[in-house]
Amino acid sequence: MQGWDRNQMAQKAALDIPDGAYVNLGIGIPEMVAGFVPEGREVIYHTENGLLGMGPTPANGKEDPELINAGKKHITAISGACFFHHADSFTMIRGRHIDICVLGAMQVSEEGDLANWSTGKPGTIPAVGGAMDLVSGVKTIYVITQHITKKGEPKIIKECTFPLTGRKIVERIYTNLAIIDVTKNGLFVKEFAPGVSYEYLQQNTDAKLHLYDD
Amino acid sequence: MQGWDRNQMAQKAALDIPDGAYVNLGIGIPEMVAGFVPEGREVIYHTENGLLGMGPTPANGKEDPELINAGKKHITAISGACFFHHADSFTMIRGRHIDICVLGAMQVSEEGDLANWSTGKPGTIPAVGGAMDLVSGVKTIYVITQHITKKGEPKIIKECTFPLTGRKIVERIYTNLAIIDVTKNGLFVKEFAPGVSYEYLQQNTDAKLHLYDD
Amino acid sequence: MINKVVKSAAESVTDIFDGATIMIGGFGEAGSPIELIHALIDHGAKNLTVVSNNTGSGHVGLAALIENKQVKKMTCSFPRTVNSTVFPELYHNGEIELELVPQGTLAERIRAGGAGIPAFFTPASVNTPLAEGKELRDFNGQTYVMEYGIRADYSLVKCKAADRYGNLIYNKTARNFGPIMCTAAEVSIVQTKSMVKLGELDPENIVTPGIFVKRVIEVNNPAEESKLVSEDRRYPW
Amino acid sequence: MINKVVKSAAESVTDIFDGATIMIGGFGEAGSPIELIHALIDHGAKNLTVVSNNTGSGHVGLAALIENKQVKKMTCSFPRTVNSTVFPELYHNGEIELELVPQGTLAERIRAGGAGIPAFFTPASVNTPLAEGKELRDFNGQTYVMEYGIRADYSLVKCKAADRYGNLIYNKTARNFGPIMCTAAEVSIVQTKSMVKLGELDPENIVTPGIFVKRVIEVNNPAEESKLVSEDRRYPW
Repeated sequence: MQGWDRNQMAQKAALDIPDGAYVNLGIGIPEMVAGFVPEGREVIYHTENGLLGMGPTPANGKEDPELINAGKKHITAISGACFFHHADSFTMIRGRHIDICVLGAMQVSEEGDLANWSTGKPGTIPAVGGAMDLVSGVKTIYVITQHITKKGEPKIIKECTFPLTGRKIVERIYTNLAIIDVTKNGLFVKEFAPGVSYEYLQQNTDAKLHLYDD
Repeated sequence: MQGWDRNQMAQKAALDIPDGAYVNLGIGIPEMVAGFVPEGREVIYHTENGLLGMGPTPANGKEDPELINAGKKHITAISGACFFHHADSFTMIRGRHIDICVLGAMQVSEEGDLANWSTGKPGTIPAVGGAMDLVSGVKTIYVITQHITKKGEPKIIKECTFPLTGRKIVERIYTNLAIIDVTKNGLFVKEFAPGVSYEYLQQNTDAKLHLYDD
Repeated sequence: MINKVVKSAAESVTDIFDGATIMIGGFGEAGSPIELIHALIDHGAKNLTVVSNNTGSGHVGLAALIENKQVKKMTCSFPRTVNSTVFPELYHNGEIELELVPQGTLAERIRAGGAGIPAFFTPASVNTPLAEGKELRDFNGQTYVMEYGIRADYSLVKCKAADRYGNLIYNKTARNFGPIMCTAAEVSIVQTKSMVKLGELDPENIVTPGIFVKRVIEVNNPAEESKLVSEDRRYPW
Repeated sequence: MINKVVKSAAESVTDIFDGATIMIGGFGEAGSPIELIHALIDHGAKNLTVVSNNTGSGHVGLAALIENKQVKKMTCSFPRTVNSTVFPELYHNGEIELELVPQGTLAERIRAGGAGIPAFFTPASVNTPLAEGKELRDFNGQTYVMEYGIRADYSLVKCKAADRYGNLIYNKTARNFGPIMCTAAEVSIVQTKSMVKLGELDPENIVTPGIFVKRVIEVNNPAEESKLVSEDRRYPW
């Protein structure tokens, strides 16, 4: 059971980004979201290394090693963009000026806890980057992730077993199988991927899933 | 007994400002110091309302209402100057980046406490401006003041009776009668104004004055 | 589409509510958004808490707002200046509250509010009456006082040029509190001497990124406070 | 006369002492002062504590400094990146310490150090292992963790243009940590792509005021780290 592919997952999240939003996109599937925002919506992308108004990947040969995003990839700057230093960049994040952040996840709990920076296993080198600042400062946190791990283990679970990035901060989860809202009353399925049944989804989820029409 | 006049007091302080210093000058006699710095010394003046590289008063008719100093007087900017906002300006002050601040005083204690913002009398409107930030952040604090008040009361005293601006922060006092160093061992007279005797100076000072050759 | 341009100063302040906290830019007359303040006088919101370095001069701008009895409390560093008579009179009569804050602490509190920092420590005011009743703490052998970040419902700011995203540049020492006040308010309202097309401001030189600005109003020929004061003008005219 | 220009990178780092704390600008290769780092390798100071967002790539620049066993401890937010093998190896062998700090907290700690703020509160890392053992405190119903300002003995920074006062401008996202690191060090050492005459930089557009800079070295054609890494170059050459 595949459900949506990566492009479709990104597209689903993109539909929820309103006109005029200030958005920070994480590395991986999250950064694909920008490519699917419907026409007619003007969205401003923030990258925490110091640019508001990130544009698409530059043409081959037009890369500038001093114009990169938080994932260290070459980018461009749109008309109306601006550059700033790191303290000002995290003023935007911590000060609740950014509307939406879309992040990847290793685990999400039914209360909206997120673990996405470390497995906590001895011997691994922890690396956190801006993830903790983003989840504690951005107004709305969306997660995009495969529904289960490559080994088949559920990633949406009652309680995270990996070290947390932040507690009670995820608002919505886009997976290859469904879109799930994190609410005070638990996880609610907002949309099923084609061919995915409630039973199948629940089997692959280690936390109770509710339906809105319950 | 007059001793030095205001220009001479400013000139005495100016001699102690070394080449390359970053300096903040208070309102009144302190701001006159800039006019007396010996030629050949390049000194950069900071004004806390957002300019590093303050130049002299503009020519008549050349005033810009948006180019003023902390005393709200019209100024100019030198070549190599830069503008910045208030938080950055006080980063310079609080972060110990400014070398010297020259301030006026209502009272200075023998331990180097300074009172220069309020008499503390009921009914007066207190106004502090940047004085407390300056005395707690600038590396070296100099005071320029008349030695006694208009009523003839000493301003250099054992303990300040007015509310403090800062404690143990004044390094040197330039008055119309003398230059006095504030040291751990008390007040030491560095220089007498012409015609001023030790006895006369001590009579007009409410704290013990020492001589360096004691 | 993002377009933060509002047609008039009046329209830009219409939702300011009684009891709001309002930051007002400017140091003396430099950077004071006089047309926005006058629009707020016309609008009439009352019981305001105003955060601004000074209390205005003469009977225009911030002084006129205070004179019009719209301000319950001033948070500032220097409430008296030359030609400042309105605030002192109301203060002596007990008709306005004053929270006196050292200038650098005021700037840092505003910056902290905008940056999501609820509190920080500063050496300024330790051993003075302005630290009385506040939490003190030693770090590396020196004593500091804890101060809180400030946020506001609105900021009124003046700048030199703006685009439709709300990107701003300022003019000389009129920059002062504008950039930090824009970060610290739910709604930042900015009057600009000129509107420019998107892309005209060099992305390396933008001082206030548009994310911190909600509304922009073009005021091509702003009044000069000092001229109005010397002519003894009063607002409302 | 004020003239902060130093003739060579070698001369600029000659007083860096064993055990010094050094901030090194850059986010990935953007803004990394590679010539200054190589001069520090030649100089040989040891037991350094380095504050930098990453740990370098390949075997040049910061990675080479680490590989040369000059670094006792790294304070950073993201110690592994593509092509980053030097730090992981030493870390696994217990030959280098790591203080992991969230990126925004790292930036704010540096900014606080430069601004004379000994400590502040942030929401980032609360409820995570990175807040363990740290002081927590509630403000307005939310929990924050107290973090300390950081200062350094030296900062090594790269910029686009500088004048003899040490006024700086940067290039695009190479700005990143440069401006705040210049404020937080006793001695800030800056390599610039070009020296310009005093007055050539517009006073409205200067990003780092010269007061924060002690030494400036012109490096017209700085090496590109990613090119050196792709060519598998190693420093010392």
